[in-house]
Amino acid sequence: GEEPADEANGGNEPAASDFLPCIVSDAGGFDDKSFNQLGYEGAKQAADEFGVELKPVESNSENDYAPNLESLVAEGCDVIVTVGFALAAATKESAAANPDIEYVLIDDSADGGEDGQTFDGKADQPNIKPLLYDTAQAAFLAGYAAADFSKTGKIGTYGGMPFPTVTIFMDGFKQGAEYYAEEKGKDVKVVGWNGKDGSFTGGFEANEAATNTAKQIIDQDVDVILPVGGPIYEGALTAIEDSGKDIAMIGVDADLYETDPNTQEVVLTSILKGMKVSTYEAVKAAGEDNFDFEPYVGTLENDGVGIAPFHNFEDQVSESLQSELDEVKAGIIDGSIPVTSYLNQ
Amino acid sequence: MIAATDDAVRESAGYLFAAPTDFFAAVWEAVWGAYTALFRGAVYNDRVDDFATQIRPLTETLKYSGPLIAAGLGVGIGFRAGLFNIGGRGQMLLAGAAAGYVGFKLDLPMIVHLPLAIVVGMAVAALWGGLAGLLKARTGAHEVITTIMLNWVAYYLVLWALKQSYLLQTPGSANPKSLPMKDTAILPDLLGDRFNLHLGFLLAIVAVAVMWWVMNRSTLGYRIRAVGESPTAARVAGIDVGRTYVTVMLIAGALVGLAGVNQTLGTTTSGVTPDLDAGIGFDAITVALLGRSRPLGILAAGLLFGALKAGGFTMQTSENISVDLVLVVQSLIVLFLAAPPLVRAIFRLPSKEAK
Amino acid sequence: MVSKKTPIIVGVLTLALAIILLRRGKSGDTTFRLARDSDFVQLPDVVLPGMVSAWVLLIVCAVMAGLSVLAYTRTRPTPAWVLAVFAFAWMAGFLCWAAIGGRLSVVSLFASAIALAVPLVFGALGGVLGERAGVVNIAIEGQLLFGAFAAAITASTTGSPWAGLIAAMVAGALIALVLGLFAITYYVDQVIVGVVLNVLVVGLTNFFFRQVLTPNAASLNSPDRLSVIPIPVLGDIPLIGPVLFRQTPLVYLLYGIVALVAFALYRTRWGLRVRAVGEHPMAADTVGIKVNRTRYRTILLAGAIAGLGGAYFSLVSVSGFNREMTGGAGYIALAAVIFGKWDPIRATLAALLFGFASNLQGVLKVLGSPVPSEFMLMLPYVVTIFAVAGLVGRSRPPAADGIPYRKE
Amino acid sequence: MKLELRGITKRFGSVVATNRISLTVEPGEIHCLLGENGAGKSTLMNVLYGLYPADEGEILLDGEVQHFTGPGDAMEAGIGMVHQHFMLIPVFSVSENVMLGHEATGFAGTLDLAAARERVREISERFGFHIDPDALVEDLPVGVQQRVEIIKALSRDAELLVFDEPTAVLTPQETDELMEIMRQLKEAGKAIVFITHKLREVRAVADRITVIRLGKVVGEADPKATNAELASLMVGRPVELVVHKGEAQLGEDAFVVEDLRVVDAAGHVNVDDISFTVRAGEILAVAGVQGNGQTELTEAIMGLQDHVTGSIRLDGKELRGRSVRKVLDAGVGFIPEDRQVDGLVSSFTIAENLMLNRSFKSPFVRRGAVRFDVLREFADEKLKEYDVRARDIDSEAGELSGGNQQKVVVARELSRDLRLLIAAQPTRGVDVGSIEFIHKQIVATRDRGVPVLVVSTELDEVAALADRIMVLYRGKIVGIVPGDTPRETLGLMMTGERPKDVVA
Ligand SMILES: Nc1ncnc2c1ncn2[C@@H]1O[C@H](COP(=O)(O)OP(=O)(O)OP(=O)(O)O)[C@@H](O)[C@H]1O
Ligand SMILES: Nc1ncnc2c1ncn2[C@@H]1O[C@H](COP(=O)(O)OP(=O)(O)OP(=O)(O)O)[C@@H](O)[C@H]1O
Ligand SMILES: [Mg+2]
Ligand SMILES: [Mg+2]
Repeated sequence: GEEPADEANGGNEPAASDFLPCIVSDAGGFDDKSFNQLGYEGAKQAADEFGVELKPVESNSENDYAPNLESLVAEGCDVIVTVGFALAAATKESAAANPDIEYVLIDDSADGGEDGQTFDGKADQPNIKPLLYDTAQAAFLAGYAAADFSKTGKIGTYGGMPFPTVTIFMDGFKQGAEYYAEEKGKDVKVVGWNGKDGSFTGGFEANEAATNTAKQIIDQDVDVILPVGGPIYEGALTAIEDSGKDIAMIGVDADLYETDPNTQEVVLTSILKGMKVSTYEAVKAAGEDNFDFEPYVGTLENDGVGIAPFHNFEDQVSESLQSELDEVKAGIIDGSIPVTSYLNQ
Repeated sequence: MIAATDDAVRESAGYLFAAPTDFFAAVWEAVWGAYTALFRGAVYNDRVDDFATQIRPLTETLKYSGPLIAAGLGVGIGFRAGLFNIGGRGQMLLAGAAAGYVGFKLDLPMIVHLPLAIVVGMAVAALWGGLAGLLKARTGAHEVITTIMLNWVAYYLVLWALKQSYLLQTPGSANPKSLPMKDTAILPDLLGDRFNLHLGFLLAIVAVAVMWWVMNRSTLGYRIRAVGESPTAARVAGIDVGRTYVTVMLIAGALVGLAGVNQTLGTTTSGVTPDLDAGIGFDAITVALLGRSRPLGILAAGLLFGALKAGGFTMQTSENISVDLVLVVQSLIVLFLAAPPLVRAIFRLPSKEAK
Repeated sequence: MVSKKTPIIVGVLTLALAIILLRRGKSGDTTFRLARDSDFVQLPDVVLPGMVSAWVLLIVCAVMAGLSVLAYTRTRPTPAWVLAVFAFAWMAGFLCWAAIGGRLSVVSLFASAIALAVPLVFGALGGVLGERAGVVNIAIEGQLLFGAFAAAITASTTGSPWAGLIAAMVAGALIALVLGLFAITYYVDQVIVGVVLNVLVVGLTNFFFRQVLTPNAASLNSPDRLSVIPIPVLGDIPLIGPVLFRQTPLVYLLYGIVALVAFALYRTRWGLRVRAVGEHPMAADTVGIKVNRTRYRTILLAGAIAGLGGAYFSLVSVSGFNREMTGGAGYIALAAVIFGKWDPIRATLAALLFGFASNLQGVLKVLGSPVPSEFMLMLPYVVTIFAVAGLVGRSRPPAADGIPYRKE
Repeated sequence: MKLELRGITKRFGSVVATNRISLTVEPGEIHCLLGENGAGKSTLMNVLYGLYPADEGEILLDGEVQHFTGPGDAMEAGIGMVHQHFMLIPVFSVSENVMLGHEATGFAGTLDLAAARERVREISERFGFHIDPDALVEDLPVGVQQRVEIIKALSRDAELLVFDEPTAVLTPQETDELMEIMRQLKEAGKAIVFITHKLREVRAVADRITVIRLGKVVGEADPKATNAELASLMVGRPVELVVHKGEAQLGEDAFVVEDLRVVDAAGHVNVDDISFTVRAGEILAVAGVQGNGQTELTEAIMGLQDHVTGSIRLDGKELRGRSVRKVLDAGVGFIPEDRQVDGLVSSFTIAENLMLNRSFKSPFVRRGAVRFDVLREFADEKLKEYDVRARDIDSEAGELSGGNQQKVVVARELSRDLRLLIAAQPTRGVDVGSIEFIHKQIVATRDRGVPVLVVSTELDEVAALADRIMVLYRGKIVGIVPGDTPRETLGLMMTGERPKDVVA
C-alpha cells in the first residue's frame, strides 16, 4: 500500500477534469491487505491517470453502507466502486435511485432479483458492473504446485472466517492437490479444509489466533500452508519462523512477495485475484465514457486470476512443475479439468 | 478551507515525530472545523435550498438514534438493577436474526407480519439476556463474563445459521446473507419515501415512555431500583433478588432486541448479516451511562449519538476527515460531556490568567 | 452445606463422554507426540489404541464421579485430587478418541495454550491491579491496542524489540493516565471513560496506521520479533521444558510479573495500601493514606502491564501492527479478572483456561472434528460460561470498585 | 495534650452541621459530648480529625493553631479516633487493619506482619482484650471490631483520643471494660473525647460534659447531674427515661418456635434446637452477647436463612420454608439490626423507604403502579408522628443521622397491620429522646395484642421492655426468666452459666 501517502497534497489542487470516481469500503477498511485495499489501489491508479481526485469513504459497520453511498451521490460521484458482497444490497438500492451513476461492485453479482431468488446471470440494476473472480481456478493451480512441492505429502490451509470469498480459495486448493494426487498416484493430504468446513481463526486480525492456527496445522507435518484472509498470513509467517522447519507459504489476492517483502523467504507463490487491475479498468472505462455493464468474471482464461511466479523457490520446485501447471491451466480453461466453486455450482 | 486543515493534519502526521505539536494543533483545528460538518450532517443542511433536504440530516439523526435509544434503555435498566449488560451485541444479533427469519420466511398480511416479526425478535433477545440473568440468579455467575461470552456464542450461532439454507441463508447463494425482508415486515417510513426515518424511531420513543413509567411509577421499577441500590435491604424487604435479576435481564434483552429488530426490519432491510449489530450494542453502554440510566437521559444521549453518527458521514465525505478521526472526535465529545468540571476547568483557565 | 454442583457436573461430563464413545466409535490408533523435533530430549511418540484407551480413561472418570457422589452423601466436598484425576482422565480420554488416526502434539497443546493466554494474562493483571485499587478498567482493550501500536513503531524505529516493550508500557500507562484524569480527578463514571477510551484508541491507531504506518511500513512497522529464547537446562526438561521454558522473553517476563504482582499485592506495604484503597477508601484515608494518589499510581502500573500485553500482539504473535489487531482480547481479559475473583493468580488461571479452550478448539478442528467450525469457535466462550456458572459461582469485587472517592 | 476548638462551623449544602462550636479538652480529662441524633457531634470530630475542612474556626493543640489537610496530619499531631461507623477493612485481618498507614516493613517493602501481630498482642494484653491478630475483621462480632478500632488508635500512641459512640454495639460487660480502659488512658495523661447516648456511661466516666443541640453548644452539664437532667438538657424537653408499661394482657400462644436449628453455609450450627413461645400481648426479650445466634434466629424466622429445620408457627400457620415475602405477608414486622445494610436503601427517599416491604400490595400499590399520592401523604404523617428530623420526605435516607434512620425503619414496621413484631437492636445508636419514643411504640404494639420479640444486647433496654427474657448462649437457650430478673443474674447467664435460683 503506497497510495495513501501521496494523497497529502490532493486536496488543494483543482481537479484536472470534472470526472469524480469514488469508492466505498466494507467494514474492513482500505488497509485490510485484501479486497478493499486492492480495489482502492486500482481505483486510485485510474484516478491518478486522469489527474483527478478519488473520493474514498470507509464504512465502520453495515449501517454505514447506505448513508455512505448516499453522501457520495450527494457529492456528485460519476462512478462508485463498492467493495464486497456486504455492500450488494446497498449498491442495488443506490443504483436504482441513481440511474445516471455507474457502479462497480466487487465480489458480488448483484443478482437475485427483487425476491433475492431470481438469478438471471445479470446484475439486478442495469448500471451496476459486478466484478467477480473465480479464484478457485487459480487456487487449483496453487494446490497442484503445493502438492508437488510438498515432501511430507501434507499441505494445509486455514481461513479467517468461513465466508465464500475465503473458502473459494480453500476449495480450489484442495481440488488442485487432489487432482495432483490422482494424476501422480501419490498420497497427498490436505489439512484444514475438507471441502465443506475447516480451520478458521475466527476473524481477520493478525493475532495469536492466526499464529496458533498455523502452528496447529504445521504440527500435522504440513510443509506448505495457505492462509486465506487479509493479514492473517502474518500469523503463518510467525508460525513458520518458530517451527524452525522449511515450510512454504502461499499468498492470496496479490503477490505477497511484492507486497510484503518480509515474506520473500517463504512464499512459494501467491494466488492472484486481479481486483486491482479490473477495478482500475472499470474506473478507467467509466472515465473514458465507454463503461459496460457486463458482469466481469476473472478467470484463468482472461488473466483475472492466476498464480504468481515462484520467485525464490524457482530452483526448488521440480523442473517439470511449470510446464505441468501450464497444461493444467489450459485444461481448466478448455473445461477438460473441472474446478467447482460457489460461482459455478 | 476545512479540507485544507485536514490535509494539514495529514501532512503534519507525516512528520509527527519531528514536530508533534504541529500535528496536534492541526488535529485540533480539523476537529474544530469538523463541527460545522457534523452539524450540517446531523441537524440542518444550510447548503441546499429546499426545506426537505435541509432538514433531512435531522431525520437521519433520528433514524440512527432509534436503535441507540432502545439498546441504551436495555443497558440502562441493567445498570439500575446493578447489572452490567455488555451483551448488547449478542442480544441484537439474535433479535435481528429471529425477526429477519420471520420477516423473509413468512407470508402474512402486514398487520400480523410486522408485529409478529418484532415480537419474535424481541422475545429471542429477551431469552438470551434472561439466560445471563438466570445464570447470575442461580449460580452467581457474573453477568459481565456471561454476557461477553454470550456475545461470541450468538455471533457464531448467527454465522452458522447464515450458512444453513433451511435457516437464514439465501437459497442458491453462498454468501452469509439472508433474503431481504418482505414488504409486509418492513417498518414503514414515517415521513414518506424521501426520508429514511422509519417506525423504529417511534418504537424507541414508545420504549422510552414505557420505561419511564416502569422505572418511576411502577412497583416493578421500584423493586428493580431497590435491588440495584441495596440488594441486602431488598431481600429483607421480601423482594426476590434473583427473580428480579432474571426479570431485568429479560426486559433488557427485549429492549436491546428492539434495537436489533430495528436494524433488520428498518434500517437495513436487505437481509440478515452477521454484522447487523453495527457496534450499537457497545455504543449503548456509553449511551446508557451518559444518560445516567434514566429513560429521558438515555433519550437525550441517544439523540446525541445519533447526531454524531449521522454527522460522521458528512464529516468523512465532504470534509475528507477519515472515518477513524470521526471516531476520535466522537469519543472526545463524549468524554468532555461526561466531565463538566473538566470543561469548566479548561474554560476557566483563560479567565484566571486574565486576572 | 456442601454444594451438589460438583458431583452433578462430574457425573454429567462422564455420561457425555460415554455417549460420545458409544455413539461415535472409531477405530485406529492415536499418536501422542511428547516432544518437538527441535527438542533436546526426544521422547518417543506414544501410540495408543484409541478406543480402548478412551474406555479405560472413561472408567477412571466414572470411579472419580462415584467418589464425588460418595463425598457428597457424607456431606463433604469432593477432594481436590479426585477432581484433578477426573479432569485429567476426562481430557485424556476425550483426546484419545478425538485424535484417533491423527497426531496430537502434547507439547503444543499446552505451549500454545500459554501463548494464546499471554496477552490475556497481561491484560487481566492490569485489570486486577486497577480494580483492587477501586478503579474499574474497561479500557484494557485500549491499553492492549495502544501498547501493540507503540511497541511496533518503537521497535521498528529503534531496531530493538526491548525498546518496543518499554514503549508499550508507556503507552498503556498513558491510557491509564487519561482514565485516571477523568475517573479519579473528575469523578466521571469509570465505565464510560473505559468504553470511550477503547473507541478513542481504535480511532487513533487506525488513523495513524493508515496515514503513517502503511506508507512507511518498512521503517515504522517492521519490528524485529522477540524470538523464542530457550532457557538453558530448564528448557531441556522433557515435556515441561518445551511447554514452559521455550518461549519468548515476554512470556518469561510474564511469569515474573505474575509472581511479583501476586507477592506485592498480598505481602508488601504497597499491596496492603492498594487493597485498602479499593476496599474502603474512607478507612484508608482515616489512617493517612492518600487515596487518589495511590489509585493513580496503581492504575499507571496496571496500564503499563496491560500495555506489555499489547506488545505481545505486534512483537511476538506477528511482527508489526495491524488495525484493531487485539480483536476483543481486552474484554476477555476483563472477564478473566472477574472469573479470577480479582486475584492475580486466579485471573492468570482463568486466562489460561480460556487459552487452553481456544487452542483445543483449533486442534480438534485440525484433527477433523465433525462439528461445524462455528460451533468449534464457540468452544472457549462456552467453556468459560460453564466454568463460571459451575465452579466459580459468586464472586465479590473489591468493595469500593468503581466508586470515585470524594470526601464530602 | 490540650485541645481547643474555636468557633468551628461546618456546612453541608444548606445544613449547618456545626455552628461556631468551641470546646476545650485538657490532658487527663474525659470530656463527654452529649446531643441528640444529628446534633453535629460526629461532624465536629471529623473536622478535628482532618476528614472535613472547617468552613470557619480553628483547631489548637497545646495552643498552636493546626492546619490539617487530611487525617494523616491529624494523626501525625497525635490525634486518634474511633469512628462511629467503623473504619475497618472487612477483608483484612486484625493485624493488617492495625498496621495500615504505618506499616512496619522488611526487605523490599515486604510487610512485617509479625511485628504487627506483636503490637496487637501487646496492646490487647495491656487492656485485657482477647483478640486473634490473624482473624479477618469481617468474621468478628461487632464488639470485637470495636476493640480493633481502639487498638488501631492506641497503636499510634495518640495523645488525644476521640471515641465516637463506641458503646453502641457493646455488651454491658464490654462497655464496662471500655470504661475501664478509658480511665486507664486518662490516668496515662491522655485527653479523651467521648460521645455516647447512654447517660449511665456519661455519669460513670465523664469529667466534663458539653451538650450540643442543633449544631450549637447549649451548655455544660455537671457529671453529677441526674439522668433526667442530662436527658432534658440534651433534648430540650423533659424525657421519661423509663417507659411506663402496664401489666401485659396475655392472649393465647400466638408465636411458637419448636426445635429450631439453623446451620450456615460452612456447616456451623448457629441456632441449636431452640423452642419458645411468645403469647399475644407479650414482649419476649432475647438477651445475650452479640454473636450467640440472635441474628440467625431472627433471620430464620424471616425466611432469610437457607438451612433451617424445626418449626416456626404464627397463629397456627407454619412460617418455616416460606419466602421472605410470604412471611411479611403473614403480618410479621421486622426491624433488622443493621439498618444501613438491611433496613434501608440509603439512596432512596424517606418516602420510598417507607414502602420498602410493601411493594406488592395496597395501600401503596394499585395494579402494578406505585400510588405516590397515598405514599406521600403517609410519609408526611409518619415524619411528624415519629419526629424524624429531616428536611422533608424527599430527603435521602442516607443523609439522615443514625437515630433518624432508625425512626424511619420503626415507623415503617409499626405502621403495618402486624401479627408479630421482631425488633432487633431497635434503639442502637439512638438518642434518649428517640429511645423513649421507640420504646413507647413497642409497648403500644404489645398492648394491641401483638406478640413481640425484642433482641437486644442492651440490658437497660431488655429491662425496660421485657415481660419475659430469654438468654441465648452459643445458639442455645440458657434460660427463660421473668422480666424483672436482676442485671447481675442476666449478666451471668449471658456467659452461659445458669444460676440455680433461676426458674425457667
Ligand atoms: N418476591 C418477589 N420479588 C420480586 N419480584 C416478585 C416477587 N414475587 C413476585 N414478583 C414479581 O411480581 C410479578 C407478579 O408475580 P405474581 O403473580 O407471583 O404476584 P402475585 O400475584 O402478587 O403473588 P402471589 O400470586 O404469589 O400472591 C411478577 O413479575 C413477579 O416476577
Ligand atoms: N456527609 C454529609 N453530607 C450532608 N449532610 C451531612 C453529612 N454528614 C452529616 N450531615 C448532616 O449534619 C448533621 C449532623 O450530623 P452528625 O453525623 O454530626 O450528627 P451526630 O450528632 O453525630 O448524630 P448521631 O448521634 O446520630 O451520630 C445532620 O443533620 C446530618 O444529616
Ligand atoms: Mg454521630
Ligand atoms: Mg400470583
